Amino acid sequence: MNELIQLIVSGTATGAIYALAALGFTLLWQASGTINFAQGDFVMLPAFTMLFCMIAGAPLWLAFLATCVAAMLVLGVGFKKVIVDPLIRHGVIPLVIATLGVSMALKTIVRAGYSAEAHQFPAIFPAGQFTIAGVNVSWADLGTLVLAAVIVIALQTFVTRTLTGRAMQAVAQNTDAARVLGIDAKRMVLYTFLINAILAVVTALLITPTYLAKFDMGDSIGLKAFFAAIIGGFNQTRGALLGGVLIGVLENLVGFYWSPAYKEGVALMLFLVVILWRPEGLLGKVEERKV
Amino acid sequence: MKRSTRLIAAIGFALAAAPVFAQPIKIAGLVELSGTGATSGTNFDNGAKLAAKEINAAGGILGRQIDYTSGDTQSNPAVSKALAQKAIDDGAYVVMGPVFSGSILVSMEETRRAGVPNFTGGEAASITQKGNPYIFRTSFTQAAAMPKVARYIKNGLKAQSVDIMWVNNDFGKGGRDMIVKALAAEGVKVGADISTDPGQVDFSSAVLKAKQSGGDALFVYTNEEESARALRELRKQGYAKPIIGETTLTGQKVIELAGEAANGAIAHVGLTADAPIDTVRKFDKAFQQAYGTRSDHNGIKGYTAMYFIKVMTERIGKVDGKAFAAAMHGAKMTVKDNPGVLMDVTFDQHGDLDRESFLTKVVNGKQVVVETLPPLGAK
Amino acid sequence: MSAAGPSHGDNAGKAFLEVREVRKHYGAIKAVDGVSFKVGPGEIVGVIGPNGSGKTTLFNSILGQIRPTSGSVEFCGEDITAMSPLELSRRGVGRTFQTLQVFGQLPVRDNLIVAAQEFQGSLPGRLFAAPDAGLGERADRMIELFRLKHVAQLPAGRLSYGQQKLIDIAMAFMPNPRLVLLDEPCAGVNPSLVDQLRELLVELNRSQGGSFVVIEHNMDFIMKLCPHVICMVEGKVLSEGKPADVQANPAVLEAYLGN
Amino acid sequence: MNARVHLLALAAALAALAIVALYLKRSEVYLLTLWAVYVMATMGLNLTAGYAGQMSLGQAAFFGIGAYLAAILLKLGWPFLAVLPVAALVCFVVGLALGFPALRVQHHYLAFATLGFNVLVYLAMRNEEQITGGTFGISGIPRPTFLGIDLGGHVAYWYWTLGSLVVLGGILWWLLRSPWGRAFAALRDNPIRAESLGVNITAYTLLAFAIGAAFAGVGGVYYASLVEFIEPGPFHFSTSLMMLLAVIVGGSGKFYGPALGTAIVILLPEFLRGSSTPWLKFMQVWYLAVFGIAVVALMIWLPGGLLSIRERLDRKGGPQ
Repeated sequence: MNELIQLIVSGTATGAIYALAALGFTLLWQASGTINFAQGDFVMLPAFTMLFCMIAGAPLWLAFLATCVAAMLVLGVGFKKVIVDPLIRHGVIPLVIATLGVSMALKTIVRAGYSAEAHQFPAIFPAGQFTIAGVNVSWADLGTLVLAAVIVIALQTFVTRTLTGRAMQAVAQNTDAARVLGIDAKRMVLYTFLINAILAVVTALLITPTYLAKFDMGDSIGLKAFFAAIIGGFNQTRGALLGGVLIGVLENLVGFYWSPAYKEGVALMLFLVVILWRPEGLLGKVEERKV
Repeated sequence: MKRSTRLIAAIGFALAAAPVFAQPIKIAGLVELSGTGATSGTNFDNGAKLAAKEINAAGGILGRQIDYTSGDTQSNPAVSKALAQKAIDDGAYVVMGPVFSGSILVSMEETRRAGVPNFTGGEAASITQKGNPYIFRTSFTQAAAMPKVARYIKNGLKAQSVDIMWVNNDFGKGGRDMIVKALAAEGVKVGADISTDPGQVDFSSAVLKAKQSGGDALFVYTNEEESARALRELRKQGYAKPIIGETTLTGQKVIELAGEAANGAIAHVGLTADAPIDTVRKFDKAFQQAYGTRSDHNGIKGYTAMYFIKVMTERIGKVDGKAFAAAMHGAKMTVKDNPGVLMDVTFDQHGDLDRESFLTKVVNGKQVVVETLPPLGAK
Repeated sequence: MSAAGPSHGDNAGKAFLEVREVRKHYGAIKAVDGVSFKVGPGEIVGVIGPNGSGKTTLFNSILGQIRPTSGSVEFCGEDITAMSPLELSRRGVGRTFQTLQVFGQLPVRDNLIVAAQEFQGSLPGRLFAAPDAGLGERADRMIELFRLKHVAQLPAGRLSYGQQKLIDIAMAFMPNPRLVLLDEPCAGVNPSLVDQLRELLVELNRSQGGSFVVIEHNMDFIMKLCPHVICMVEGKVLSEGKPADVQANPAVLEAYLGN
Repeated sequence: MNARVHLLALAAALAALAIVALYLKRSEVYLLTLWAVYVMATMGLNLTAGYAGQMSLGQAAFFGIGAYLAAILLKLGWPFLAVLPVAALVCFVVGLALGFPALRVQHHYLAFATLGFNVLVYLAMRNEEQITGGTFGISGIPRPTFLGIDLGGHVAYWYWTLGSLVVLGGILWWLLRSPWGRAFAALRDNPIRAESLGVNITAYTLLAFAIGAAFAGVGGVYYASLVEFIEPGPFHFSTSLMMLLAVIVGGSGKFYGPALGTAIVILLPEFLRGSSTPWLKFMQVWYLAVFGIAVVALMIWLPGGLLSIRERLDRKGGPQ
């Protein structure tokens, strides 16, 4: 029984990281119809940026802040202006293909320009664990959970309580109507890209200590983010959270009780079950067919 | 002999040799510069390059320079095969690599067909069991290494049962099969048998499984990055029993990636830059100077293989692949005569090699050799 | 099923559409709120009404594009409510869309052929059929009728808006439908071509014998084309009858002006 | 281009490909054959994605299924020509089966479903050791004989593959000219309109998907016999991505698009590898970065792929 709880706790922590990446994913989709195949590489790039800052002598917190700024410029504004804006009018597919290209380019740039090897990344939480009611919980898992929760709550507060946040929501739900109401839709979409960039940096901060900084570290996280988003419901922010945590926990359970060999397939199997049973995702809303 | 005749002979020799001087010896590297084998391949390649540079600086082989070119197999067997064909088309004298067993198993068919000697970094037992007369190892096979590990687990650690965590690729699966056999021979029980994925990042359930199983020790047999991640997770979950590995576990890259968590890990290694041997120390220094990092065992494989080529070619006195391969079987090379081979080594009829090996332990973020084990054939 | 296909004129006499109390509500918004009307065989019915009065939503509800909240639609004595567009097409119900809907990368002639080929033979049979599925002549006649001959081999997406609109309409008539619902056929068409388009529709009505329901804002067009007109306002039928009568109805006038 | 010029050009190109093999080195012929084998798979993907507009990210899985079937059956002594229809049929049926759940969701989810399918197939190849040989793969796959001619030699196998590619191309050409081809295009250009005109979009989506899969399965058979060894690596989903990019870069929905795109993806990097010119050497390392950026640029300026450049120029100068 204790091991079950332990698996669920550590699975939730891993899932929370998936959820953060998936969250950015759904935000982009809602606001601009962008499916970003480079989402995983958007986590990899900040990991290396932080690494460079630290090699240059900056402490982790400074490296993190500097990377946030850089990410907002490159992965937020740059990505939107250079790739999304010119392509979005062609429809979803060309943009998906372009992000595939971006993913390939980013990986190669890091690999050829810096290193093909994995690099160590400092952990932000102490090693070791504590025991509570017979269940061992590691400090890292607890820290990850708390930090992810703080980010999600902060984001939720921003979206529901502030004027800008509500305007962003309005744009996500109905761009035309929002425009009629005098909301600067373009600016709101840009904000979404900025938030996605910051989420990517936070994900990198949490995940790189275990994944290690490597040019292809984004492949796995990107894929999980996809499936988390779809499982939860592409058009629902809460869906991404649920999807991420579900995948994290189930992966752990499958890895332990069945076979670690099929652990990587968990997200997919969950996805297949969900789309057969509820094509709109667990928390998703049915979208009317548009003519 | 009169002075004049000697002079004429010398000039004559020089003239005759001149075109040969101009013709470098082509040696082709098929190495994993990208993909899952990037760390191994890059090290192997760097080792080979370093040796080629040294040999060339010292006058080359039989007076001819080495022209070493390496191609990236992308850790992909089909590409390895293509590169092997290309190397043969380009007239390579010897082919080096690939390191990954899955790749070498494909590409060695090409070198065999063409009769080109092929050194590999692969450790899977099956490589030399196919009766290929052109394939030679640069390190121990798993079949040779695992019994040493099993013996240590039984006698050194006094463990009754051991859990096994291995990576599910040709390397890990091969090693797992060998250690299970070797442990059975020693009468040690195998507890949890935990397979993990190449490139796996999350080891929490794997480690928990090992913890629950309650074996006296854990044998970890995965590639470098995965070893580091496993060690980190073991530390995170507070695993307190001995952790043993073979070759990779206490490697330079693993220590660098795992940091603190690597402390205390024990491994049997066939080759290590930390070996308490003068030639190895010299190599270690030269490698660091050239590349800024320390070499792992794959770097030593590439380095020594290049010297094997030099030694054997000079021994047969000509650049002839078939004669080279024939002479390699049963060959013995000593450090005394050829410091470049780093350690005394003998090759058997299958192309497997034998030499001393080491028991190492990570202490304060450094690999320390705690014991030198004699060659298997020297018992 | 495919052998039945749409009618080919012979059973046109039975074509009959009855819409009963159709409603489509989006939460509190009542886009269509209890609309009923009938279309007789060979009849042309016009639907007018200010923007947002629910005309297109009504069309989509009849045509299975969206599921009506309540009400029923009957065609030739069969209940076709919420039937998929595919099933409807097989019963001889065709349509055009308010926005342009052609197959942009296909040549014009192929646009027309594809519009009717699925009613020829079976699905596997079509793999082995002649490339034009035996519809080449028919397509050429339609191209002739719509005066598209000079562009017949060009990809439809590269033509002008008006030309694409004509292709769109021609496609709807390719399979000889028993009933066609046209959503704003004149929108975006050069005013000089409007009369020509009307004549075309009259000609098609005469030669094919199908019934039409036409949504249109161009009053002149609808008054001349349709013997029977329905005026919708705020999801309800406000007035119905001969064009002149509907036009003269003060409530209709008010609805338009008040908007 | 009228039909006769087209046929002549095609014949000339094929003749050139056939003759050049006599003068090329062994490794170069191997690469050419590898190219032809991949073209078989990308040709099928072009039907699915280019002609019918259904984005599939699982082509490598079908390629792999074909290859593993071939490896197992050929080693059992089946004749090559008997393996081909089996591989095609199995992939066709699996394609249909996978299409059903994917169709329940909105169009672009098909991409994710196929991607996930690829991950699962890859895991199965690696873990179901009794059948697939696990990570050790299957070696010693024989090459076929045809009418008593041994096709084991590299040039003979190249002719065999090239000939088969031409036959497959012919089948695809005929398929595209049939009413099915037109229905696929209608499905791609405007599924809603197509449905209202009686086009059974469910059936055609599944068909486009399954036929594309069958082509990949056939390609896989040739692959297994070419490399004579298979293991799961080449059937990873990253291969699917490369295949899709090859189709799109070459020109999706263009008959020769996959041939060109696959050449860029498979042959060009090898050409660079062999070069010693400094800037080309630079490209060896940075190839995928340049390729990735080129894909983005292509999507922005030439979304129809390289082979659409003529149309694009026409349009700029044309009436519209």
